[in-house]
Amino acid sequence: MKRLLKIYMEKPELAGIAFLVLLAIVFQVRSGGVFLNLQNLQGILGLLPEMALVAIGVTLLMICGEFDLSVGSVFALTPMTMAVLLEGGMPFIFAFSIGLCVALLIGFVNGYLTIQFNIPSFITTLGMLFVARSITVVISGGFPPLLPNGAIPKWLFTSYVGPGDLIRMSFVWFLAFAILIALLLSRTNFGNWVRATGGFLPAAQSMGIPTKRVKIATFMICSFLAGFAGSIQVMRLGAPLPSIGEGMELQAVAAAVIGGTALTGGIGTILGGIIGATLIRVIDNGLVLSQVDANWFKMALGALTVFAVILNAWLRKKAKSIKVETGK
Amino acid sequence: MKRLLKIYMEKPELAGIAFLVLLAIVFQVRSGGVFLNLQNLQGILGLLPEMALVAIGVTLLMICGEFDLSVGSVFALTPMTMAVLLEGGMPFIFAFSIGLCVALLIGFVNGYLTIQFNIPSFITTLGMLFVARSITVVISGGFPPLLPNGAIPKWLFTSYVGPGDLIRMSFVWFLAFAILIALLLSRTNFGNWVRATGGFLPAAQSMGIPTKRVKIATFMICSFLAGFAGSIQVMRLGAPLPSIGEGMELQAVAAAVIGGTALTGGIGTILGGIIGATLIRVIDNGLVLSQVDANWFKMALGALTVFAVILNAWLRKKAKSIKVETGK
Amino acid sequence: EPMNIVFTHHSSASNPFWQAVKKGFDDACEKIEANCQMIFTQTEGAIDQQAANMMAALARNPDALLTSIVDNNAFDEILQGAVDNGVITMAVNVDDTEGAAGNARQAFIGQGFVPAGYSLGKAMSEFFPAEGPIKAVVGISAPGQNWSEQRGAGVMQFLEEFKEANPDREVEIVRLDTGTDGAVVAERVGAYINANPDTTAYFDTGLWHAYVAQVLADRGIEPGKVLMGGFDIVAEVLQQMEAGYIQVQVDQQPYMQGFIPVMQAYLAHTVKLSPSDVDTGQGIVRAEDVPALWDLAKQGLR
Amino acid sequence: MTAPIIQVKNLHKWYSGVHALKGATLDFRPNETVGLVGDNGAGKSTLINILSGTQAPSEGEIYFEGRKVSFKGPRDAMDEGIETIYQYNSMVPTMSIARNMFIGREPIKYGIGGIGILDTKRMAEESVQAIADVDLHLRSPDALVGELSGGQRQGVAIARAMHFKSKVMILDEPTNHLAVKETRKVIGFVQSLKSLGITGIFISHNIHHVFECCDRIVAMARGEIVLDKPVGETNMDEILDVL
Amino acid sequence: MTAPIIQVKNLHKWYSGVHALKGATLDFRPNETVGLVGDNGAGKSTLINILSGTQAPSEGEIYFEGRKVSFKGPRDAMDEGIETIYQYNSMVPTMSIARNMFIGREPIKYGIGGIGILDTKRMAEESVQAIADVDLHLRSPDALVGELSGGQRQGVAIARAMHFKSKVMILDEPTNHLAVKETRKVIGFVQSLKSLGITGIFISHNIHHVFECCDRIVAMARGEIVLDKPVGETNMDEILDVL
Ligand SMILES: Nc1ncnc2c1ncn2[C@@H]1O[C@H](COP(=O)(O)OP(=O)(O)OP(=O)(O)O)[C@@H](O)[C@H]1O
Ligand SMILES: Nc1ncnc2c1ncn2[C@@H]1O[C@H](COP(=O)(O)OP(=O)(O)OP(=O)(O)O)[C@@H](O)[C@H]1O
Ligand SMILES: [Mg+2]
Ligand SMILES: [Mg+2]
Repeated sequence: MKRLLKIYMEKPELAGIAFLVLLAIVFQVRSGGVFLNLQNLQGILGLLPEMALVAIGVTLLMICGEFDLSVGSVFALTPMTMAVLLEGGMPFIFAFSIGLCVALLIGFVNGYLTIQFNIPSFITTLGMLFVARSITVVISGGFPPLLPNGAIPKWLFTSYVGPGDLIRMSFVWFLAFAILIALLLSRTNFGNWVRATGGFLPAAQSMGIPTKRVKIATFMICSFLAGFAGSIQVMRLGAPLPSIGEGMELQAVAAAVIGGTALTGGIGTILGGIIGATLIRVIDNGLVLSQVDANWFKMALGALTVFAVILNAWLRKKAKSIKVETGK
Repeated sequence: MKRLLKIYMEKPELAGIAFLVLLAIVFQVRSGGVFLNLQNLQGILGLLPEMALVAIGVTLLMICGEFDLSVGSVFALTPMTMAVLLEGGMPFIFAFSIGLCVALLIGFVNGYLTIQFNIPSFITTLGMLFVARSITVVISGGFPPLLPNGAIPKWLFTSYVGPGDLIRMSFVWFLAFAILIALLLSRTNFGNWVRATGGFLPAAQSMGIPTKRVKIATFMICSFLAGFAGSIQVMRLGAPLPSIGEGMELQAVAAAVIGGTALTGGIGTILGGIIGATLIRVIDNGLVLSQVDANWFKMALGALTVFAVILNAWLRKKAKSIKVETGK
Repeated sequence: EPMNIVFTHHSSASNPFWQAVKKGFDDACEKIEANCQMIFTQTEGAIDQQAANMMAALARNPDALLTSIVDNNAFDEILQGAVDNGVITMAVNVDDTEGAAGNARQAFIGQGFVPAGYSLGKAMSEFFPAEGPIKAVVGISAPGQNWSEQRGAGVMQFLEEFKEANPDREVEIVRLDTGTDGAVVAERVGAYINANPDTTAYFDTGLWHAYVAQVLADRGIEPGKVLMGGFDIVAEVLQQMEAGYIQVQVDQQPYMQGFIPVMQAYLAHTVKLSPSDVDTGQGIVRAEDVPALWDLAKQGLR
Repeated sequence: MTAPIIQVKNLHKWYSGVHALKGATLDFRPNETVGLVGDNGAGKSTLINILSGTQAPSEGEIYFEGRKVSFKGPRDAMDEGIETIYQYNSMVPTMSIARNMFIGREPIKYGIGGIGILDTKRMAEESVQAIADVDLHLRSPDALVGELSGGQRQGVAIARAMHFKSKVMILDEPTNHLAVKETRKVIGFVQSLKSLGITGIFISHNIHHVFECCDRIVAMARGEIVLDKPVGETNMDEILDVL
Repeated sequence: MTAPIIQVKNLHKWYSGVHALKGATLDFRPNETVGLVGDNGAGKSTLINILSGTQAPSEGEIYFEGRKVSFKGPRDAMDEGIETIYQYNSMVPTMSIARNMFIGREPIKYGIGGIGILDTKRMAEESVQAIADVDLHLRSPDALVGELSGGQRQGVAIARAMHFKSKVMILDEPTNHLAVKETRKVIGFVQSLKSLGITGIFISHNIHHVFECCDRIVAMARGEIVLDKPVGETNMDEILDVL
């Protein structure tokens, strides 16, 4: 029993879940029962996939020991590419594919520059943040194109499904990707390489892992997911604004860190990243429902975020001090 | 000769300077001789201290192995506190001091939370970014208070001085702080502790360095400099805007990294951070003067930033491959 | 010799409103064959960056400087210097709240933030239900940033007056930090309306209420149940106005704001006609105006 | 005499500002175990790092089984059959013992293009076995390497190399941190290389150990090879003399 | 018999899920050199880490010169006069040798409140001297520790400890990675502790070395102390037996 408790409490995701439950109770009370009603859950779950997909990619990349600050820009560029092509009359499937290829290409360039010149990915992707945003504005000519009516298979991406229309199709996609990437990380040799590369690069290299290719692949996955998430958002909102995703870079990293991913690489889980993203969205939503004044909103947001991580650290410390031999 | 060249080329700041010279030439030509004229240099040197002071603090903190994302918010909060107090009739010297104390306090809180709960400073200071910005807006009530006429000793902070009125007093302050902090880092035992703490924390701890106190002190220095820089900007503009310094967090880190500071801590110089900040300002200014189209502006900015770091990496690699025994 | 004209303002390149201004600006420049440059900031509302850009641009000694004056003090010294150097200097889009008295600029083309907010509130009040309580939500897109705070303040100023004028009605005003990301705004305001179904009207200080409309439509809430209004015209806004979710929109005719000052500068430069104030229109757009706007919007003219 | 399996010709290595290897020329014959000794900083690790592909030589050539080779990375060397225990840096502290054992050579079930599902059961079993083979007592293959004692960590590295034994086996100070029993195991393993038909390169500062398990002794000093003799033709005093 | 300088009573240490030290009780007498031996993972490093303040015990007491002490960090232990060479983690790779030598104890000119200008000249001179004292040949005190070979790094750690010798000297496997000559120097140094009036705790897996320079031998196994005898009353076989 004690032993189970200990093993359980040591998982960094757990603190996140505990905090989530705590917040849900507080917000449910403060909002007079609105927080957990169907419509609000619908709202949270409808938006979650977009943020969470980006967080998954960033988490994976951070486990591999690298940063990606350009996710926000890719989040805007991919659907913008798609929209411009759609407006030009291209069928959805091609336009969408080309958009995603652009995302992959950006991921590749990020990875290639970082590795080839051995420079910090912080800089490469910060540069890319500007470059990709600039391209987005340039190809849109400054004016967001309209998505032609009926050009998008809404049923495949944004329609409501499930009991009580609780979730959207985007949630299904998100689940699929989450499971896929989580399995990739924990059950395949590729995942092992990612973790080793981020955990201690010299060891990974000397054991013959193709660390360069692993990193580039991870950059590409991260970019791809950001592009996919951006496309879902644009399909849901119906309009590709060139400014979407601004400021997302820090949020995604925050989600990963809240979920227990180490900034230095090697440590973290996909589930953690998802929980981090969920926490950020729930805090945001709950604060709105609690009618926090505009000027104080950011304060509450900042304080709760820090508190989530403090709680996490505290719980793990407590768990560690339980004196049970776990046989590990 | 070869040996000198090698030692010289291995310094990370050098590449920055080389790139700076290169850029100056390019911009001078592209802008039709305007770039290096008195008025423009005045402009660059007038703005530089603000950005560079923040970069100095962030560089020092990064060498100590920590992040500060809240600098932009402190940059706004300190002068706002000062302005609100000035408006309330307090003499400048007290208002200014209290403003700086607020900055110190924020640095302390950043450091204390990070160390006490052993959480990443990325999160603590990201939370503080929101909290401090929120406080700024709250105390200003959303609208900038007026700086009472004559309340500020302009001659001490923002007046032009020097031959041809080339620099402002703020530049003198900046120089003083830069030299002070550079000496602190390279010539004192405190600097040794900072570098050791960031270089390899377990070793620093086991050799008896009070790493916690060193980190907190460094957080406070960083915050102080950000607050001071913000105050200078507000005195120059004459208006304490609650929104100044937004987005500064990434810029300051970028300046440090361009100047050769490692994201992992332990490596870097103050001069490097200053050169990084100068590069960022020069690129920005030069692109405006080169009349780059607005939509392409960010692209040029991003590309040049990345290029600066690539050049840096490349030069050092070349330097390393020069086969001379340096006796080190 | 072509004229050199520089336009600096406080917004970033991903803002469609300013892209329309840029179009007007560029078109006008082409007409008079001037050498023109519009300088955006990196982040939305960065006044310090705008000041830096202005200083850099002035180092080139342009013939005319056009700028938005979003703060009463920050640009005073710089603009005074420009005027002293004989640069034709005009405020566009936003002016010093003290007008000509507060600043050295020679003329103002556009409409201020506060009046714009005020007229939005006023236009919207025509749609208010005849009786019963009013619950109005003002979404401050960027707390602390001038453009957003002042527009919001204009709206609230009207609402306060409305409240005084109707002492028998219960008027509640709520300020929310809604953000500048369409998806986030939609989610936040959507959640709020969900929790407070008695909300009468939502005012956005930008154009993000168009996405709120999407969310409402999604939820099957019929148009008009929550009144909505905001600033600037883009395609989505027109769509939602047609759908009936948005009642009132303030349009300051960005194309005109880009075009007119160039012409004025041209006249001032060539024949020494001194620039004069131009009101680019109260610019209140209602559903019935939409069909006429579609074409213009597509061309980026409105 | 058989043809050498590895030939090293005039190998130089410059680190920035340091000339660490000054023209080393050396042959390793199949099935032979060479003891590499030398002062601290003599260049032993540098030499074997080049042989195992973790560092590129500044100058000079390497022949493997008569073919000229140039290793782009450790993978290339491994593919040729060179297995190395490094002095440092061969474990990822944030990963479990079982995962560390198989890093880069994970057994997979159903995979395509080299990527596939890990056979975790086999990994656990084989790593337990491999560790038991070096007489190490560890709690579980799921413990993190970062939480092991110095000797336990070294033991895992040895176990891994013994498990994946190959054509050539390079051991850079493998007995550091090891307790008496484990040290004996390692010596025994090096002695057994011959019967397994494996070429061995054994670096140690313990001359007794070197004499115990090597056929030939190579001594280095200041980046150069200063002595190269079969064990029978030299003795401890001569070695200690040249160092 | 003199009063013990350090008394350890019923010391326990739990790492998360591992009971690494199970009630160790032990005295160290002034001027005595104790050899600590034991299997890999026996808990030797854990014990001395607690004595040197880098880790906190989960249970148990430590008395120093009769006073009960509880070290909050390595600084506290240093202030009492306990100087330690750790098995790992005692050098900052990104800093120069001279700076590493004096980390945390920099000589300063004109300082206030403990902070002041470094006396770099003295640091360079003294570190050159200290390194020469262990027979190590290094290029310059300005070389980065991260660029040294394994043995050179260990040598610097030894040189530092010898330079700052104190009341109690703890050495955790100091001879690992060291070449023959340097190893002899270290053994000689440990032997000389007695004449300097310093108490020594020497951890090693080389029983010969332990017998050569210690007065008393303590053996540990699985977190417990299983043998504690003066050198004269035991022999190598007995020790090897209990391990
Ligand atoms: N990365 C590096 N940068 C600069 N110099 C280095 C680097 N690595 C090693 N050296 C230097 O190269 C020389 C040879 O080092 P090497 O590690 O090969 O020695 P070694 O013979 O293995 O010594 P040891 O027995 O101490 O392990 C040493 O003088 C060392 O300082
Ligand atoms: N940080 C840690 N977390 C969990 N367990 C640990 C940690 N450090 C050490 N241990 C465990 O504690 C036990 C004792 O380790 P310790 O380092 O004291 O052994 P040691 O006697 O020094 O061994 P060696 O001779 O190999 O250095 C080992 O089983 C080890 O796995
Ligand atoms: Mg070596
Ligand atoms: Mg140990």
